[in-house]
Amino acid sequence: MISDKHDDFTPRITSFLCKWCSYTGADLAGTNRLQYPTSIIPIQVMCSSRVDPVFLIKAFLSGSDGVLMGGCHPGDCHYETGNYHTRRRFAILKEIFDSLGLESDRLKLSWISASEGPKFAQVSNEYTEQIRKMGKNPTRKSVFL
Amino acid sequence: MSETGTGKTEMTARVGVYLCECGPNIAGKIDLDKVMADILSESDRYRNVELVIRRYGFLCSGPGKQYLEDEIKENGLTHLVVAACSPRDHDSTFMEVCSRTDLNPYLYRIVNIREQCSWVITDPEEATERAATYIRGSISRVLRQSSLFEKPLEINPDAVVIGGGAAGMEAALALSSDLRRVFLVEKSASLGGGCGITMPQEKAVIEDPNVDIYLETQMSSVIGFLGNFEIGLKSADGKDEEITAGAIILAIGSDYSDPQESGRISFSESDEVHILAEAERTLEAAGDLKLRDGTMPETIAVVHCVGREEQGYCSGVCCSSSLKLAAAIRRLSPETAVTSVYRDLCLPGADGENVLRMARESGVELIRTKGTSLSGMELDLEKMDGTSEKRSFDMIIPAAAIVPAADTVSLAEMLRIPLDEHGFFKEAHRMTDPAGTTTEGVFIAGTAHGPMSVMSSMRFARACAGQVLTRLVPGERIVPEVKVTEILEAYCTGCGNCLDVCVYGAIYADTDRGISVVNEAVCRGCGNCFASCPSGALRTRHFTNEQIFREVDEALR
Amino acid sequence: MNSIVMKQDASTAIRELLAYLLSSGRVDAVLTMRQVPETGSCDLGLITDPSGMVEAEPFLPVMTANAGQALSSISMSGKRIAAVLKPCELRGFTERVKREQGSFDNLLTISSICGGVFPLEKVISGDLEKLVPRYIEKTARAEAPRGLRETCKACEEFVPMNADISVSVTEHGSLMHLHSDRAEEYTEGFEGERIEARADQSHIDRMMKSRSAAKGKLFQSLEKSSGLDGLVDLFGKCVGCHGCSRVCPICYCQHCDFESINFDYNQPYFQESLEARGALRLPPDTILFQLGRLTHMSFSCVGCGMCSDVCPVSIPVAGIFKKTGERTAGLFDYVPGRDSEEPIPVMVFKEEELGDIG
Amino acid sequence: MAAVLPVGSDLSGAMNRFLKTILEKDIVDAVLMPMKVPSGDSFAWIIMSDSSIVDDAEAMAPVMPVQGARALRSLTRKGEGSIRVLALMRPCEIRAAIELSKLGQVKTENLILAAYDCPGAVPMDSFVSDPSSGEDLFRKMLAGEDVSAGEVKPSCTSCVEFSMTDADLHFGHFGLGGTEVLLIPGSPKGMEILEALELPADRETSIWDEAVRKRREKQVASRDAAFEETGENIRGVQGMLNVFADCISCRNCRAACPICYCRLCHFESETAKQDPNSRLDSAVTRGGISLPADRMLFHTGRMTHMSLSCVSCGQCSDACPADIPVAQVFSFVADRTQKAFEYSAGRNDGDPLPLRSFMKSELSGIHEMVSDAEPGGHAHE
Repeated sequence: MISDKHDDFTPRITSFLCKWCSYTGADLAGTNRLQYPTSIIPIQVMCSSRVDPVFLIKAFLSGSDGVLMGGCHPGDCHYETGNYHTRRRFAILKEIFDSLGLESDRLKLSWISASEGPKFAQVSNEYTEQIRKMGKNPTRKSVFL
Repeated sequence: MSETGTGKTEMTARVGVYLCECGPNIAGKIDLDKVMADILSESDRYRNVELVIRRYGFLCSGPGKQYLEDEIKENGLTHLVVAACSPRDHDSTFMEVCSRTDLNPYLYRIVNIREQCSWVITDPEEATERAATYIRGSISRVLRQSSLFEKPLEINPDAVVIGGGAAGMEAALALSSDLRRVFLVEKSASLGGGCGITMPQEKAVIEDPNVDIYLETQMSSVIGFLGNFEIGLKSADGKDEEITAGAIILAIGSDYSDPQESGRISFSESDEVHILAEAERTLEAAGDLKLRDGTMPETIAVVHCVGREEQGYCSGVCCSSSLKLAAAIRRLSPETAVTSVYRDLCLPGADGENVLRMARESGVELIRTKGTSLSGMELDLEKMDGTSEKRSFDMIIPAAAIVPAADTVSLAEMLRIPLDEHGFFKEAHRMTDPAGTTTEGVFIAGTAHGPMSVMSSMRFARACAGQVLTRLVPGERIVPEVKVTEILEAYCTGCGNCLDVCVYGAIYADTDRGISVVNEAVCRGCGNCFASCPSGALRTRHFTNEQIFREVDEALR
Repeated sequence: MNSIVMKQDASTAIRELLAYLLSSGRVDAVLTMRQVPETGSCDLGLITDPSGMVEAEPFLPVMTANAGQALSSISMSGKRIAAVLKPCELRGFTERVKREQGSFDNLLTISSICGGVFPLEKVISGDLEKLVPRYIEKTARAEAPRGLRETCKACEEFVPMNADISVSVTEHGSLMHLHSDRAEEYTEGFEGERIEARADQSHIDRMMKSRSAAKGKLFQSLEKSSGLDGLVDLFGKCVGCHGCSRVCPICYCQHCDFESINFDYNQPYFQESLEARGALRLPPDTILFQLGRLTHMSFSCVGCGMCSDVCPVSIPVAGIFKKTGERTAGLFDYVPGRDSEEPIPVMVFKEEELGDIG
Repeated sequence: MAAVLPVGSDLSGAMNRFLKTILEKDIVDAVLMPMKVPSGDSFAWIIMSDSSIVDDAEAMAPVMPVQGARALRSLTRKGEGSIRVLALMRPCEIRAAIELSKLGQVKTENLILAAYDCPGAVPMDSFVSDPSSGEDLFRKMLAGEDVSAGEVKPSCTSCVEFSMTDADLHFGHFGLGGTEVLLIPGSPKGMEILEALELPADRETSIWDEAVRKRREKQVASRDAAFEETGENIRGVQGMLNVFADCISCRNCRAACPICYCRLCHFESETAKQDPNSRLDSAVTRGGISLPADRMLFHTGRMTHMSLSCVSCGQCSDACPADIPVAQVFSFVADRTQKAFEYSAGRNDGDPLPLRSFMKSELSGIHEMVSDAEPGGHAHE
């Protein structure tokens, strides 16, 4: 298991999860008792398209080591096309981060359906590991933000 | 209410936090007492808030619900947080409990400390810590929730069926009852639609006292939503009429592609070229196929797959009907030689092979070609062996492709529903809601949905009817979503972002006031519009920025 | 394309055209830069009386406000207006039209190959007298005048994209190019030889060369502002006046979400954040505002440079937004203000795109 | 009477040490003071609970990039936390904070407002363009040396509220030759601080009083001169138009103003926007109008909204990209409107905001005041 309590750094990954897919997928991971780290902090939203990129920025600047956004696979949005908009907004945000030299890897968009409990656990584990490698988000300590 | 130094009165909240042990499922992993202690120890972080925090065995059990109900009443709780399982399991259960008290169900939150905590986090200490964080998040979020009130709407159980073909009539019959009128609206002068044969339903529909048939009539306007549509009808003689209904079923059927569309087929008015559907109808009516001069044709060619390449799809049903027709002609006038010219035979289903056998047995000549072209009455057949042969026939019957009916586009715009890549009505979700559309209360039956057999058309018709029967029960009322979006007019610039991203057409532009307006009865509360508004002029109830920000703040303490 | 040869200098010619449009009743009002002879102060004038044309300075290299923004609401009056706009103003306006904040219906747009404008402080300090004459001769030679706005030096969109009438001034004379039926119709009967001609491409190429070079330099210079520290360095002195968004032609909100209650400090989170960091800046969310604004409008940024001009602490806002904007718009091959029919990238989507995301 | 804070080499440093001490001794939980920004060409308000950070801060900053009251507002608008914060600011910032507290924007219960003898501030634009000489200039100003008026924020050269305000604690240094600072308690809160530090307030303050009085005389004179000049300049509509001729309606003045606390300025809201057609009609009647329109409406309207609370801090001028003397005009008008109600913005004397109260007996001569008024003239004299 990845999350090791002796490791002094457990990342904090704010995770905006679509009620219809990723959140349910997370539940399924639970029902199957698939273990994943405490780093994942789920916040349920009705649709990934509800997540204003500013949410991600706010989480990032408030010291979230990673920000995960979980939505339905393209084409399967419970609200028809919401996640296509999500995808564009996210692409733009990443581009902004890159062009400003900010760590855009601290932002992650993942398509996890309601049936993909294992995928949710896997994404959580891998992303946590990736973030742990990146270290703490410097915004945690930054004063002049 | 409490007096403050300033002499102003401030709200005081009494937040109840109840932790469910769920047997060993939660209590076995999470140290609930520690969680309670942790949270109580910081109760001063909330201004003017009193916390009541308890644990209980199974809150979802009968006694558990009773306990919760009593607690809410006795402690005069203004907000409730239940830390238990996934909202998918028992959110509604505890909302139900709230509604038995004075506490508005939307001033309650469930925290998922089972599926997404005790079950997935191995280390008890971490799980305990995490549970506390989740609960804190929900406390600060619930404090920013506001009462929402469901407004049940009277519904109109009647249904409008657009299109009097096989699907339309089937749907009408399935729906009509003494408690529900059905308005069957047919554009042409007669029922029956495009399926070459007379349907047994036709008589039944005409005789059904609960079905009002409008011939030579079209839908000219529609406003409203599931349970309450106002539909404008326009008849051929220009008469306008308005009817009201709770649901709309689109069974407008389809058209056939023009055989000459493909360059490979050309003929003139005078030539004896009749598309499959016509031929079927004539045969059905007259019992035989005569030439225009009244004589019987000696040779007939049925040409399959006409227009398939242009349309980019196989209509799936024409091979079978072509062969059936060919066989029928042979049966009715054995002296006529019938040739079926095909490229690939598409005969799906258990019955497919029988159709082919019948055709063979009835002496239909089957010719497979790589391609066929027609000029006048002469077919140019590219044989499989590469050779080609020109043959003339007395009558040619091209099986044209099934294409969307002419009205499809205008109706789609009127009802704000999308079309698929081929121009047929698009279903709401190909898996979960194949008969519904993005506009609640509007359903699609038959070939309006895409090429399909008469049998499938009727199955879809019944599927639609089923939807209506379950959604619009006479005498019952429907509760529209209350977690919908509202617009803060003072901030709205009417830029139209929200209109563009809303697939439900729930937002309208009030050009007069230069702002956008939400039709709450249609809004599903996805919040996409919200994220599209840079002015913060929209607010999705129960998922406001403030609520979400507070939850994030707590998570990141 | 059909063009009108301008005998006198471009300003005079356009002044006459505008006067003609007014007196012939083809338009009800004219929007153009003005300069008050006495005080020398400049502003955007909405002129309805032909005699008012004497003060008009259609091509004054000054931008007191992005005219696209100023034109926004009056363009929806239903009255016919002729507007002289710099290319970035026209693009800004076009972006606003996409957001229902303006309309081309009753508008005749006149623009020109733009040599750039001088920063506001140069205008205020009254240096224009000396600057403008040199500006005119240099731009006629496709050379870059000194002292322009940083974003103007680096602007590669100096050729109007969707104007009804565009003006080109080169060594080979000055031309009025008529791009639309409306242009033909409105200029009908206006004095001047009609010829078949396009703007001198070599002139444009030479301009483009220096612009591209300057842009490279500008973006290079912004590299040091990269990363969190770089960003803090850049925006650290931001005073949070949000002037940049108020003068931005794209920021059309009457209420900026970043000034809403959602972004106020909340107890006790502020205290915890303070404990975590040992110190905190007040007012908060300086960087959040800048990043947030980028997500809202960068892909529509027309690089007009107003934001830098009004920044009380001289932060090169415009450069950063232009640099980032080119990338966010580039994701969707979107060119802000190119065409009012081109949908805003965040309002539409393609099912087959961005496969690598998520 | 006051307590004494010995000064070693530099004044500002001594005050830093003082603030560090009260943090270390947990007399307050946090202090709010200016700190140089990483780029080194400006200062920002930093609230600090970690005393080690105080060393990097600057008790008295040469510039005023953000009006301190705005910082306090952002901190306490939604109610203050449980921690006690000492804010060290310029007198005009303290006064603005007191105005905002009357408007419910700043909660002062857990705040200790500290001020110091303010020698004025360096204009933002000149400091940003050359920080080091800006700092030299400010050092001179602190030392009481003469600096040319042009180098200082105009509003500071005519500021008469540069010293003792209604702060809880005041750092007096004028006239003391930079050898010591007087800690003058202005309220029980201030007193508590001194007691907690066991600093007896036993020093009498006549030398300092005298120095302040002298400086005030000088300032009053230059203020009257400034008012005279401004009064002339803005005479009549044409006067206003001339003064604001270069206004580009960026509204930076409103945004920088500590008193303008609205989220959505009325003059930027839909309600204030003129219908496009009537806008064109007015253009037709005038032969032409200037865009963006309604500049006069905005400036005069803003006066009606905030001049009664204007503290003449000069932030508006500093933020103006067109170098319009907004501050001079506004403090000229504010002086008049406040006098009309015998109100002095930023005083903690329990006076209610004039527009939230009235006296039956007041303003009897109001009709004459209006009818006698000549454009920009001195109506009530």
